[in-house]
Formats: sequence, C-alpha cells, structure tokens
Amino acid sequence: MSSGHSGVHVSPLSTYLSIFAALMVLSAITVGAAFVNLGAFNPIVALAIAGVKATLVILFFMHVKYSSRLTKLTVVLSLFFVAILFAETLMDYATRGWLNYTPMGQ
Amino acid sequence: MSNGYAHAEGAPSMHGHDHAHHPALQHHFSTMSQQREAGVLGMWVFLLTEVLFFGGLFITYTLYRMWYYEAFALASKSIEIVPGLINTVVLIGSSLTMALSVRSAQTNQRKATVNWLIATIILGSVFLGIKVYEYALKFEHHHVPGATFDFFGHAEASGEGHEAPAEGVTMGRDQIQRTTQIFFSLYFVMTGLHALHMIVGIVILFIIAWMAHKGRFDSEYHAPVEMTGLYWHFVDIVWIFLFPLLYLVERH
Amino acid sequence: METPVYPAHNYLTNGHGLKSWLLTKDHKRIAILYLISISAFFFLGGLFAVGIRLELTTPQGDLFQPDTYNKFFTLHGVIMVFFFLIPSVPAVLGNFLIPPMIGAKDLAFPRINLLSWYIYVVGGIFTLFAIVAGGVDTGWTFYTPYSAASSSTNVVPTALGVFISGFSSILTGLNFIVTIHRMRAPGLHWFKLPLFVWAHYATSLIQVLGTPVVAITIVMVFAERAFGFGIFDPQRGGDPVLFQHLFWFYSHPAVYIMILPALGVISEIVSTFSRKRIFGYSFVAFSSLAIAVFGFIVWAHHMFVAGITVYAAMVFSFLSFSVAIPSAVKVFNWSATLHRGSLSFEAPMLYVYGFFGLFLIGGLTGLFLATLGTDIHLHDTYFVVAHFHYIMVGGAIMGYLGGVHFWWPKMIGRMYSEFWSRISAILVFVGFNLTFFPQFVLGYMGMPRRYHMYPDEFQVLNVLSSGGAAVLGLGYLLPVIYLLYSLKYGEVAGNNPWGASGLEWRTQSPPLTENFLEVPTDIPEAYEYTPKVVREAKLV
Amino acid sequence: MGGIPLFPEAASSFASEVDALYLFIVAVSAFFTVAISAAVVFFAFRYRRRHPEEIGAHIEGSLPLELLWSIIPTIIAMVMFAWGAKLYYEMRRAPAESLQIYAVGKQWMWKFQHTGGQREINELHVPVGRPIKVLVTSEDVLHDLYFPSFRTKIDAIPGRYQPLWFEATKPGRYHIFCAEYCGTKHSGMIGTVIVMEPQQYQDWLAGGGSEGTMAERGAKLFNDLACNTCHLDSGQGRGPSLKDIVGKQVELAGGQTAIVDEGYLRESILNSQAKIVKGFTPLMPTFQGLVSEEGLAALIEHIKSLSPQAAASAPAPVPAAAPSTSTPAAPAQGARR
Repeated sequence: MSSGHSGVHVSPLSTYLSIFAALMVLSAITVGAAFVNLGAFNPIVALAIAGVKATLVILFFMHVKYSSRLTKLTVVLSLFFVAILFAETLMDYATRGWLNYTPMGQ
Repeated sequence: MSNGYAHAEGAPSMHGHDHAHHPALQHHFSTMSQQREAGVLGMWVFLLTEVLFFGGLFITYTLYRMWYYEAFALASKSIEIVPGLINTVVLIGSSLTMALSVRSAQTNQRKATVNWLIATIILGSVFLGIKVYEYALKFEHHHVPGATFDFFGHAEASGEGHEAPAEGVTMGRDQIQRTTQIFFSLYFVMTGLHALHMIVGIVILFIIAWMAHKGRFDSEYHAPVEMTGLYWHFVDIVWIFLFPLLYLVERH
Repeated sequence: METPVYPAHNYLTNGHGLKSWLLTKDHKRIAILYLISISAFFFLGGLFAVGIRLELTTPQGDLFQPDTYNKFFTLHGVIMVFFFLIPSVPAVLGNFLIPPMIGAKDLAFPRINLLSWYIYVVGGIFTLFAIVAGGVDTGWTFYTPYSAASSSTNVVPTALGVFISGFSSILTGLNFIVTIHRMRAPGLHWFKLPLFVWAHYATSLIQVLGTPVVAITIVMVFAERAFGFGIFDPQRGGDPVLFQHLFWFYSHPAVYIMILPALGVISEIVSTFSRKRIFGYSFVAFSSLAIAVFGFIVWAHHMFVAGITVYAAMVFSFLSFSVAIPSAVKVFNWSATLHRGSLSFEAPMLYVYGFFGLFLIGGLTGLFLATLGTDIHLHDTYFVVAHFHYIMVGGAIMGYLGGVHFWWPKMIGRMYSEFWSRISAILVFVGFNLTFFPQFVLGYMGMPRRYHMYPDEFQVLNVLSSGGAAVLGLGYLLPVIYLLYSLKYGEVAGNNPWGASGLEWRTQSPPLTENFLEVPTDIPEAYEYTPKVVREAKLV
Repeated sequence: MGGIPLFPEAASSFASEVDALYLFIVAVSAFFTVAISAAVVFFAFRYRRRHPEEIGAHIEGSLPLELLWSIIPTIIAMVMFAWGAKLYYEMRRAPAESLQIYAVGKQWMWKFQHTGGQREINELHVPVGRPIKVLVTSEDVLHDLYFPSFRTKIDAIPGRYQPLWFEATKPGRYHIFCAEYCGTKHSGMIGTVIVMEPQQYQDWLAGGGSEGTMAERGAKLFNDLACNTCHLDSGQGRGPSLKDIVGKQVELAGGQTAIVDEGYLRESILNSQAKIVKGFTPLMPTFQGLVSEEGLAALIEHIKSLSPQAAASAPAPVPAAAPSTSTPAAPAQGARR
C-alpha cells in the first residue's frame, strides 16, 4: 500500500452500486430458495449464498481486494481458526455412537 | 474499543511537533501513513477477535440444529419472515451508505461524508426499531426462554394452531416445548449480541459524524471513518449469516 | 569502572501526583500500574493457597467448612489464572519492553493500553465484589451444570469479572500485534527482533483468537443463570460437554498465554548471561509460533473422561504430542546456547536455572496426561495439579521473577541486593519442588483434586507439600522487601548493568518517556556479543 | 507398608498395564531430565566467566542438531501415543460377558444397582475375575466414578449413560472417589469397592435383593406405569412390541435407523418422541421426571430380559456416548449406518 497523499484506493461509485445490487439479488434468491424443497441442499444453498454475500462485502465494501497481504492474511486467519473450532468439535459429535451394538445380523 | 480509538485518533496532537506534520499525527508515529496502517491493522485484528466471538455461537447453533432439526424448523417457522427480510435490506443498504461515506471522505467531500454517515445512522436505527418490534412479538407470544416460555401459548390463544405437527414431524408436544426453547435461547443470544454491536456502532457513528462535521477529516486523514466502516460492514456480515440461519431453517 | 549517575529526567520524574499516573499514556507507567495491581492479586491468590495448604495438613477437613474450602480453591484459581498469570509477563514486562526493544516511542495505541488496564481493574473489582459478597465455589473452570444451575454462590459477578478482564487481555494482544508489525525502527526486520518479542507476538495471537470464545461461553452461562436460558442444561436438552469444548478451546491455549512470554524472558536472560547468541535463533522464534498454533488444536485432552468419543480422544491425544516438540526444541536450544558461553550467575540467571529444572519436569509430566492410557487414571487427580503448577508456577512465575530481576535496573534505575535475590531464587526453587513434587505421587496414588478431606494414607505427602509451601511463600515474599528497599536505597544501575546487547539497554535507566533521544538506526543482529558491546556497557 | 507408597494397589486386569506405561514414561522423563540437567550444570562449571571482558563463542546453530532433537522426541512421543491409545481402546470396550451394574451419582453419594436387585450406597460388591461393566449416570451435576486401584474412571453426566468396565484381580477393599468437582461435599462422595471371591460373592448376592431382581422390579414398574397397555408382546398394541428388540436395528419414522441399546431405551422412555419406530404414532407420554434413575435402570433391565438371546450373545454393549436425553438421530449417524 503506498503512502503519502491519500495512497488509498478509491473505488468508483459504480462498484458500490453494483455490489449493492448484487447483494439485494442474492438476498432475494436466499428467501426464494428457502421456499423450495431442495432436501439436504437447502441449508447448503443458504449458506453458500451467505458466503458469497459476505465475500462481496469483505472484498469491495471493506476494500480487502485492494488491501495489503497482511490484511488478507488476517481475514484468512480468522476463518482458519473458526474452521478448527468447528472441525474438531464436530469430530467429537460426529463419531458418537460408533461403538454401539453391532447389529445382530452382521 | 473503537470508541476509544476514535477519540485517540481525533485528538489533536498535544506535542509541539514540526509544522510540516499533519495536525492529527500522534507523536509516537513518524508518518501519517504509519499511523493509518497501524489503525487499520488494529481494526482488522479486532474484527478477527469478533469473528471468533461469533464463531463460538455458530458452533453451538450448528450442533443443536443437527440434534434438534425439527424443533429448529418449527421454531424458525414461527418467526415472521417479513421484518427479517426488511431488516436484511435495511442493513445491507446501511452498508452501502457507510461505504459511500468512506468514499466521500477519501475524496475530501466533507458534506457528503456527513450526510452518508447520517443516512447510515438512520438505517441502523430503523433496523433496531424493527428488531424491537420483533422482540415485542416474542414476548407477547411467550417465545422468550425462561419460566414463562410456552411455544404453543400464542398459537392456541389466537386459534391459529400453527403447532399442529405438520406431516413428517414426529416430535410430541413436550419434546417441542423443550427443544424449541434452545432455538429461542440461541435466537436471543445471537440477535441480542448483534443488536448490541449495532448500538455500539451507532454511538460511534454519531461521534464520527460530529467529527466529520467539524472538518477533522480530509483525504489524508480519515482513518476513523474508514475503521468505523470496517466495523459496520462486519456487523452487516454477521446479519447476512444470521438471517438464513434463524429465519429460513425450513420454509418449504 | 566509573560510577553511573541516576538520570534526572526519566519517565518516573515526568509528571508527579496520582493523576499523572492514572491518566498516563506512557507504556512504561502503565506497566508499573500493572506491576502493582497484579502483585496485589498475586498475594491475594497466594493467601487462598495458604488456606488450602493449611487445611490439607490434616485429612479430616477440620479447619474450614467444606464450602469455605471450595471457595478458597476456586478463588485461588480464578485470581491466579485470570488476574495474575495471564497479564503477568505481557502486561508488565511486555508492555514496558516491547517499544524500546523495537526502537519505538510507545505502543501503537497508548490510550487503548491505558484502557486495557482500567478494564482489568474493573474486572478485578467484580471479582473482589464476589469475594466480599461471599465467594464463589464452582472451581475456576465454571463447569456446567454445576455453575449454571446448582451452585448457590456468586457465579454471576465472578463470571462477569472474568469476562471483562478478558477484554483487557484482548486489547493488550491487539496492541502488541499492531506495534510489532507497524512500529519497528527502520532496518529492524523480523529476524533481528529479540526472541522476547517473538514470544509476545505468538502470545498476542492466542489472546485475540482464543479469548473471544471463552467470552461468548461465559455469556451463554450468564444467560442460563440469569435469565433461565437453557443452552448447556441437560434437563432442557442442552449438552454440558459442549460447554467444556468451548471452554477449553480458550483455556488450553490460555496456558500458552501464561507460559510463552516467560519463555521469551528466558531467551533474553540466557543470552545475556552467557554473552552469546541464542543457539538456533530461528528455530526458537518459530517454535513460539508453532506452540501458539498447535495450542489451538489439542484442547479436548482435558476431556478424555468427560464423554467425548474414543475416536475424538485418539485424535486429540495424537495432536497433543505436537505441542511437546516445539517446547522440547526450545529447551534443547537454550541448553546448547550455554555451551561455550561466558556464563555468570547473578539472580536472573539463577531463576533461569531454576526454570530449567521446573519446566523440564512440568513439560515431561504433560506427556503422562497426553497419553490416553495413563490419563484415564491421572485425570483430575493431584498429578494434574502438580503438572500445571510446574508449568504455570514453576515455568511462568520463575520466568516472570527472572524477568523482573533482569529488567528491574532498567525499570527503576537501581540495583537490588544481590545476596538476598540469590537467596530468594534458591528458596523459590527448593520450596517449589517440596510443595509440588509430592503431589505427583499423591496423584498417581489416586488422590482427586479439589478434595477438602482425604483418606489417611495421603497425609504424609500432604504435610510435606504444605511444609514446602511455607518455604515457597517465604521465597515469594523476600523479593517484595528487597525490591521495595532498592527503590530508594539501591545502587544506581547505569544504562546496561549486565552488558546485554538488546536495544532497550542502549537507552538510559530509567528511560525517558519517549524511550530514546534518537531512534537508533544502526541496528545489529539480535544477541550480537562482541568485546565492544561489553566495553561500552561500562562494566569493565 | 513402610515409607511413602508410590503406587496404589494394582487390583484390576489393566492396572499393571497402566503402571507399565507409566513407568515407561517415567523412564523417558527421568532420562531427559537427568541428561539436560547434567549438561546445564556441567556447562555452568566448564564455561563460567573467567574474566569480565570474556564473551561467548559466536555460534549460529546447527540444522542437523535441530532435526535430531525434533525427530527423536517425535518418535518417542509416537510410541507413547500408540501404546496409550491401544490401552485406552481396551479400557473403553467392555467384554461381552460382562456383569452389568448401574451407578448413579448424586450430590453427594454413589448409588449402585445390581441386576439381581441388590442396591448399595457408597459400597460396591463385585466378584474377582469377572469383567464388570458399570453404566454411569448422574441425577444432578457432573460427577466422576473413579477406582484408583483399577486405574479407571469416567464422568457421570446427567441425562446419559457412560460406560466403564474393569475386571478385579485381587480380593480386597479399595477406594471409590468422585473425581469431578460437584459441590460442597465433593470430597465426601467416596466409597469402597469390595472385591470378593466368587463363592463369597454368591453368598453376598443371596443375602440381598429382597425386592427381587432389577428385571422383576422393572416388570412391576412396567405394569404400574401402564406401559403394558400399549407395548403388547403380540405387536398389535399401540406401541411396538418390546420382545427381542435389544441389540436389533429398528427403522425410525424419519427414515433413519437406530440400534436398540441402553442409551436408546433410556431416551425412548424419558423422551418418547425423540426416535419413533416407523409405523407408530407418537402417543407415548414422556416419563421425564416421573421415573427415577433407579426405576429407569430397572425398566431397561426388564426390557432387556425380554430379549434373552441378545443378553446371552450380544457383543460388548459399550453404549453410545449418545447425545443427551432427547436427540433425534443426527443425520450423520443415520446416514452412516
């Protein structure tokens, strides 16, 4: 990132407006998709859309796209540690019951 | 914390420094860009903390949703979708006005900066107003966890009977009573903490708007606006996840 | 050797009166504020330990009521963990030394630094209120459902105190991270930084990543206790084991918040008193980061008997060993540093030697607890108590005291009694081993922790332990006396009494408010010892 | 016993194995402690400062050494892990022929129930040389059932059964401790396990259980609670027949399946609607709060007695660490089976 007189990136107005429009459309899709029975895919679709929306906000509204590597690293780091929290906690819960009775027939 | 930071940044330098320095440069930084980068990094590290803070809630939500999926679906259905949707639009809109305010500050447009900040404050307040309305409904319906919790209370009183187990629902009444309470506990903790973040954000916005009005910022020094923006966008992102997780568990 | 003169202008003389301290933004003064407040909490926590050890000299539990005893060990844990160990090295030594070590005038956010001290104090007041209001008896771990539903003591104020002080810890960590990234003097790149700074960087990462998770967990317990929400309550379908997952996601890495900064102190002292570069600098530096990251993936080894699955237990056991390796690497590198050094044994180095013994035993006994087969027997016995005291008291406090003795001349500008400080280092080492070594045996014998009464056959070892505690207490009290005495009567220290090579020794003692008259530009490699350095230290 | 004892009595089949592993780690630890301490003390003498201007040698480090002292500890650690994990696996898998006992922790006592109907508080009688499986639960807060002489323990968690097993090898009286802090009289929540010769044990059994076996008591409770009005053996009742179901896999309404074990039965009684067998309507009331932990265990024993061949030949029922009281089949579980 350059220093000196306002070395920051100034995004054009159109970027903000189109990101906003995209976010609105995605919100509409989220609600619409929720009313369609997609089975196991309902939560996946909802979270995928939320992920895309969050990414748009992070990249453009929060200017991460134009920020230093350190800022990008910070974002990745936060997701990495949340992933550890999720993965290892769910590892315990997902393996519950693995040592149950073996069914009689087997 | 942002609050304290905003003060720190806004305070005029108390040490007699070279006149070439920007008036907002604090004595322990050597350049404005060092000061700005320190501030921005600080804000990002703070957001890192916030992500983990909400992460603890999301893992709790995930686990109980796996265990008590039907209760989550039922309870989620009992929440009105329209206020939630309006709030989503309002909050994303406020993120846009916030971004535009930062942009105005970057391009040295004082008046526009202030106006966009005020727009953000208004939208944020609208969000909170709707949230208050939603909470009031929950109280009325006895959907607040605790001694008075009764998932069926409202539906039976008003004869809507939305509790009549839909097909595929295998849980009985007691079971629903117990496990929907977990959903609402999480609902209130999650939206409550989110709202708390909004309130803090609005207070900061007021301070920043005042400072902008006083002409404290220019194209070289506007880090407080920028950092408030980062915070506000983060709060927006949390809502982007909360909305489908709480309102849209199973609508079909 | 010319006699050094006490500098007329320094950070201590820049402003007088209470207000100049309570509103200061100077990181050095804030460090002193922390030093005073954590010392107060240390002795308060120590008082509860005295109660515990007194009670346990007899098996019958005849000195205090069981509830009183339970409150004692809870408050001992809460105060020592959250109000002493977590802030100890970072908030006092880190706060004081990181800016001069990196050639900066202050931390990046001086006001936030002061704010974090105030937050700490407010958290402390909540906890003190809980004590005055009758105490709390959940154990420092606040396990549900006992804490949420069963205990009738002051859980809410204590939990709030811990919650609030957590933000102090987060803000300190945040400040350090930004400072280390953005405030280094020109030319001071990462691999010229003292290992103390590396250790604090790693610690800060844990603080900002882990603390929020315990904060949200406390919020949920609070909601359960105060409003009747049922998130961890098995009666309402909640899972108490989930509480433990979330709690240990922070509280296991928190152990490294307590020990890592002390490891940084050890590197500085070892290097100075052997006048030699730390052996394998980059390995020691990266091992700090490795400990910080691995620390986050091993938490459920606290839960091997708590109802996690056999498979999860195996994965967590396997990962737990990963923390042992970087810790071992550090110990080997310090030992190798001594080889062909020029060793001298003033008090700080004696503390380090004590640290070696205790940290070795503490670290190696961790292996028994990471190993599944032995942990089942040892879990929640005195073996665990002994193990974490060896790390957190043996390791962290030895490091902290070593650091205080090492940098005291820099902080205050005066020397303390060499004789008494050596006596104190020896007393602490001997007393510590007497207190806690018997507890390993007690633990393997099967004595569970948090016991107010115990079967007769455990008495001999318990009496031994209490006797050792008396010696240990003396060892901790002694420094208070001679350090306070030195404030006024100590010999003037001079800029660099140990002939150390770090940047912080190039400025006067005590330093100016701005640390340096001119920010140094000719920054050498870390730990560069040449005859010139020693001569310029005016030791000769 | 003169002097200070270093080990508790080794009175179970895996006590000596745990001790062996313990001694192995002690040996490794002692080796490293002595070696490093000796080196450090030796350096202190050998390289003490001899004149004030002396400085240390300039040494950067050594990659081979770093690798050496990273890899060797890793290998040793892996040995410990593998040994410990193997032992742990054995400690968590009860043999099929285990004698079953129910244990309930309560502030502040341990209540034990034998299938023969004997009930004890803070005392547990078991025969020597026979695997014993204890299903542990709690009525209030967390506890932990700990037998130091058997080198094993497990947390008692309200709302679910946790399994523990041991085979006592030496007759005698040994400690029972509560090892998870549980409030005021945590340290008073102790008891004695009495390991008896099989003959003595038979005599002891004959002396107790005046109220009949657990299964008998369970049968009575089964009638008292009117379970028998719906759960008919014919399968024509409003509830599924309970005959020969233990150990079987049943299909649930949601499409998942579940294995009928103590954990499932417990959940189905307390939260009857959690896992409904396919083809039945959720009519059964929940018995949460209506039946004590003892009664619940008796009911389960009664239902198990209706499946005689399962009791005889079922593999070790190490019950699920099933999510607490009222868990619908988690999708992951259903999908895997």
